[in-house]
Amino acid sequence: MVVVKRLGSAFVTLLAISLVVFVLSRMSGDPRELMLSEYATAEDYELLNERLGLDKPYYAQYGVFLADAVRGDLGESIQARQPVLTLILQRLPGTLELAGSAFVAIILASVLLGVATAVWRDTWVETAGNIVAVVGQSVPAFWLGIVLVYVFALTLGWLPMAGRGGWLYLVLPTLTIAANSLAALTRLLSSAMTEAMDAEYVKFANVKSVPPWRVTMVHCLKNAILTPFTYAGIILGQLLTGSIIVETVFGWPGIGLLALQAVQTRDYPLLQGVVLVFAIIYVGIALLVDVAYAYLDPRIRH
Amino acid sequence: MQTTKTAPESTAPDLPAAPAVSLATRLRRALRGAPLPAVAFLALVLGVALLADLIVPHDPLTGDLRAYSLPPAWKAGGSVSYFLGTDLLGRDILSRIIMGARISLIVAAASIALGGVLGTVLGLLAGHFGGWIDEVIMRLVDTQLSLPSLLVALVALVVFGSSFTVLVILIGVWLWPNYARIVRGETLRIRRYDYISLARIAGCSTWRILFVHELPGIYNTLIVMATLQAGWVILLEGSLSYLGVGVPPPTPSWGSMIAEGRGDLASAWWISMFPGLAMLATVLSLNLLGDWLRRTLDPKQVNQ
Amino acid sequence: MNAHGPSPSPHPSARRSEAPLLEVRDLTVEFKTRHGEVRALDRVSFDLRAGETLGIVGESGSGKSVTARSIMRLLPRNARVTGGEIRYDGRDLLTLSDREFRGIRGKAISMVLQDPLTSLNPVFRIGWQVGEAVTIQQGLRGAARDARSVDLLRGVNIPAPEIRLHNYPHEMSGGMRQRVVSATALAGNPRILICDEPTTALDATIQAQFLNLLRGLQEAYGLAIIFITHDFSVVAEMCDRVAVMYSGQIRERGDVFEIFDHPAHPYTRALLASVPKLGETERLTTIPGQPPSSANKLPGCAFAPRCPIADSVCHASEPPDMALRDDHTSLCWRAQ
Amino acid sequence: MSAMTADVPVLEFRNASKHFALSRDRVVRALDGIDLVLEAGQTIGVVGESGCGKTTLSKLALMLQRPTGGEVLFRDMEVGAFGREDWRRFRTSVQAVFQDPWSSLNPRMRVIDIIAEPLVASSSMPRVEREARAARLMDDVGLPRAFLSRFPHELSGGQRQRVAIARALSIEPRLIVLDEPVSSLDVSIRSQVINLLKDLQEQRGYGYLLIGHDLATVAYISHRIAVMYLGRIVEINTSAELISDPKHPYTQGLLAAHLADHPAQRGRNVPLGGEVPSPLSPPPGCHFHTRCPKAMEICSRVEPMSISSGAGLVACHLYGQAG
Repeated sequence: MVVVKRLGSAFVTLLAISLVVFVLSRMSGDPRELMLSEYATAEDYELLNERLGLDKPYYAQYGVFLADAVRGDLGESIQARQPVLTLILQRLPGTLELAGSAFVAIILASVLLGVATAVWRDTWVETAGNIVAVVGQSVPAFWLGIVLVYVFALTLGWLPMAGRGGWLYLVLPTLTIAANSLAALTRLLSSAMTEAMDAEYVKFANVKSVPPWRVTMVHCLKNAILTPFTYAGIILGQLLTGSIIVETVFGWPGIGLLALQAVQTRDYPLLQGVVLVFAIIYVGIALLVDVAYAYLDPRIRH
Repeated sequence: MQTTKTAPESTAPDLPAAPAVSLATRLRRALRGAPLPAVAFLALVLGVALLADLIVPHDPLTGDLRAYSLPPAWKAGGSVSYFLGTDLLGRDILSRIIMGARISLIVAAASIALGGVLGTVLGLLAGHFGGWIDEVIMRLVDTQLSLPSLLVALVALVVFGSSFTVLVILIGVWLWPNYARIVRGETLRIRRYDYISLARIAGCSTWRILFVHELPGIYNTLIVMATLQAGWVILLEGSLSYLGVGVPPPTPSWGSMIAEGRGDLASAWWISMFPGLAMLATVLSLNLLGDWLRRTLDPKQVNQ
Repeated sequence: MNAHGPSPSPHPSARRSEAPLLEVRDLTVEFKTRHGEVRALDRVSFDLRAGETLGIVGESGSGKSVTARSIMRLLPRNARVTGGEIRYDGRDLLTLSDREFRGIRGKAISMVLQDPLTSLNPVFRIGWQVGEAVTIQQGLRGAARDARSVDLLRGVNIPAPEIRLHNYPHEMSGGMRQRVVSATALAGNPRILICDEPTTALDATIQAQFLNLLRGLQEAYGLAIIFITHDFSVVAEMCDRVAVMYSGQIRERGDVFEIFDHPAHPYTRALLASVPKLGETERLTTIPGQPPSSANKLPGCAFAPRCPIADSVCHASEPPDMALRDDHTSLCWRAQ
Repeated sequence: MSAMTADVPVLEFRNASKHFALSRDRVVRALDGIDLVLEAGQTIGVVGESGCGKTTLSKLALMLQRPTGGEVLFRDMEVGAFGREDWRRFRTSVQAVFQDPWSSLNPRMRVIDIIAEPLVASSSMPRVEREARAARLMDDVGLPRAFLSRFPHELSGGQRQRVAIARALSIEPRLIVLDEPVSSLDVSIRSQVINLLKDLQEQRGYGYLLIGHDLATVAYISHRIAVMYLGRIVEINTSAELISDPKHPYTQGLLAAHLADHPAQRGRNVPLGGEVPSPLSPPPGCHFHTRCPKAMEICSRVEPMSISSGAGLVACHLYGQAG
């Protein structure tokens, strides 16, 4: 029941996004200006008009746009003269690699930090964890990237400065993209853990003489993980959009960089495609998270 | 129970009014545990931003080409006149940071005012009336939250051209769903209190219930949110400016300053470094202040 | 309603002659608050004998729950035991390490908390939670553990226990949940069960059922029970002896009949007279004023500001514990 | 004050029902066919366990919710026919005091504004007069006038409940709905509030609709008691008769669940077995038959009618034949 309802709303969201994308692209002016050279004739314009379907009313154009998108035809890039989908698929692995490694890093580090700060409340561990979290939340990612490059690549020469390659290339971009979300998730988990550790069921677990590590890592963590879990979708989304900035800083060949190039060259079909692909990934993740949450929390399973 | 309430509940003795407390004591009590360095730094940033025109040592927009790429004063070759050095066009970095502070704060204040008012009103209505009004508003919120916002903003800024107004509207529209969601949740929480039912029983109008009983209950939440979001908006404006679609040049913005220095990191690290530090310190202070406000104004504590 | 507790450990009859099972002496607990150190328990002393039920009565803030929780080491982080002894089986429990204490908790002394909704973990099945106690307390695993869990649930009269094991707490009613909590608390065959207001969240008929069940369990397991409550009628129904608490101190202690028939402390007397009795219509006695705040302690007896018979001595200095008949003591200058 | 004819009840429930639809096929029957008359100057107590519908009953009495069946009448007038003036009259005739004094006072208002709010909302009394009235009300409920400028968090639970009572009195209502007014208070404070409520009624002739779960407290305050089970009134009678001679097996069960007042009485009663079934799927016939020790074959089929018994009414097949 929940799943069906969620699927429906995901579908509506995607429709809404496609509409936003379509409207924005039509508001951007006459796409023919960008596609044709200065020397094009009026006939060329007419021809293109027909080919792009611009002579039809807007709703029909939107219908065509949707139907094409469903078939995987996102149009052709103005700059590269290649199908948009091909360009995106080329760059997708790069972004997924980065987002994936960042996601793993975020989950591991935030669980570690969140649990540690809650367990060692009122000690230096909590203070240190809080400092890491609040600084991580406040640092501008693009600037952090630059500082990391300056320190670890330019000054110390330990890590490569830019580009994609082995795992060494991943370290700095991962750190950069993870910083903000890591901090946010740590804080959430820390307060959820703190709350769980003060709950009555923890006292009752103590009555049963459950060993302390088990109280923390089983009884509390399974409850505490539910709150931040709802944010996992948002964080994955942030990682995707964060990739635009981080890929720019590190010259990382992913969709983010592609998007920025499309912005700079005003390559609308490409931009449209990128936004749509991002949106699909976004909505898909949100859906997965919701379903998983419903599975994890017995109280909302019905 | 004693064990769940750490502080014993305030039991007023049957005495006339509480003893008079001096203003200084009240202030000291109110500020207990406040992050004073953060507050002081924010006051400094605010003062500098207000007086920017009067205190900049150099013209932030036009540079002295003879003095390009000067290192900060304490480095070899630095000049005391250009305390934090100059950029590639010979513009004084300190002066540009000062002007940038003004831009950051104005963008933050304006867009939060826009998004905050919009979100608060819609959230209040959704929470108070429920039903289809709630349904429609919350669908809008969900849809917008599942948009890849940064990308949409990029597209919109390209389409409409970047200007200060477009930037503020865009960020404001970006923010409202957060406010709407939280205000709705808070309104629903407050509506469960008996004093709302009792207000209806007393014959209060809907208007009075909304604005006398429900809205004041969420002021604290709004203050905390606005503080925390101010930091976030500054980061956001920085990102957009860094990507070249934020505040249009030549107006100095911290984000675009960082971007300008990116290519010359090896030779002139200070061009990117100092605006970034300014940004970090400002956002950090806002976050510390917001956390403290959250702890002291926590509505749960107000109500218990 | 009889409890079929599996393998009830037989405790010999002689209820009153034995040495006390649990001796609490001068237990003092302090809370660190924004207003400084607050004394939540002040030299609390009582005994618990095998097989008997001791009621600890008091209003919120009187320290009755703190007493229970300090015996079980469940005090909040800002609380500290600053003095006294808790002797069980000749050992002072306060000197045990946490690891040693885990050998006592659940096995020798167990507890049922106030709210059955929050004392069960919402994200684990009932079977998991009962089974965990069985594994820890008795080392059983697999099928043996499940069988024992079913026995325990059956022992608290839960219908169809095999099916109930697969439920989550939110799928059960409050009364059923409190039975699950009790079954879990009994997994280690404890000799002492502390009940911290276990029926406050329950409806009247469910409360009556639960108290009945508890009596059955007491017979079957030979339990000694400490019953924490604010309700004198629960005391009348359940307890052999009573301790009345007010602002962190035991004001009066004695046999339940003695307390109901000859209450010596003015607080006890007033409290008993202020509760409406079924079918009676005469005007209720009131206790003027408010329960005290432990933050600002005045000299003298803490009840003096509300006491109808307080005199200058009461306001000036703290009363001693006056021994009256037999077991009956009262912390009052003017106890009769 | 407008003159009110003594024989017209303030409020009357006529076969009133309240059903909540959770989804298409899941309906909670919170109230089912309630007949109840609330007279000015009288106290009716309503007892029952959680889920019996007593809170919904209070919401209907306060017109916070409308019945889905039957009618609720205010001085012989149906709510649907209310004009603006009728609403004003209703709001100045019926007030409420709720269980939780933390929740019933707006933490951001001072005591004086809390007490005077009903006057602000439904009368045009000048400010000075309002504040003088608030001060007099403080005397009436036994609070020092100095508390008028305080905020709720500066008061204890008992004091807050007195403020809530003063607020309810501010417009001199005819009927006050008391929804568990003492159950969240400390034991030593309860009797203060109970006595205050009784004194006020004696002096001013307020009518009370008292919702409660503790039979002894409800019986102590009320003239008549209605016993509810799963949305229906199963028995209604004068307090004295209901306590001394309960007719309905559920009333008998509730009395049996009442704990001893003295240790000599302990263990005298066999408690009722089972639990209240879900109001989503109440048992057919008499809702109580699943727990009733005296259930007969007819009970699971036919819903019993209310028939008079002594000074009251009882809905039970045991008394059907006797007529």
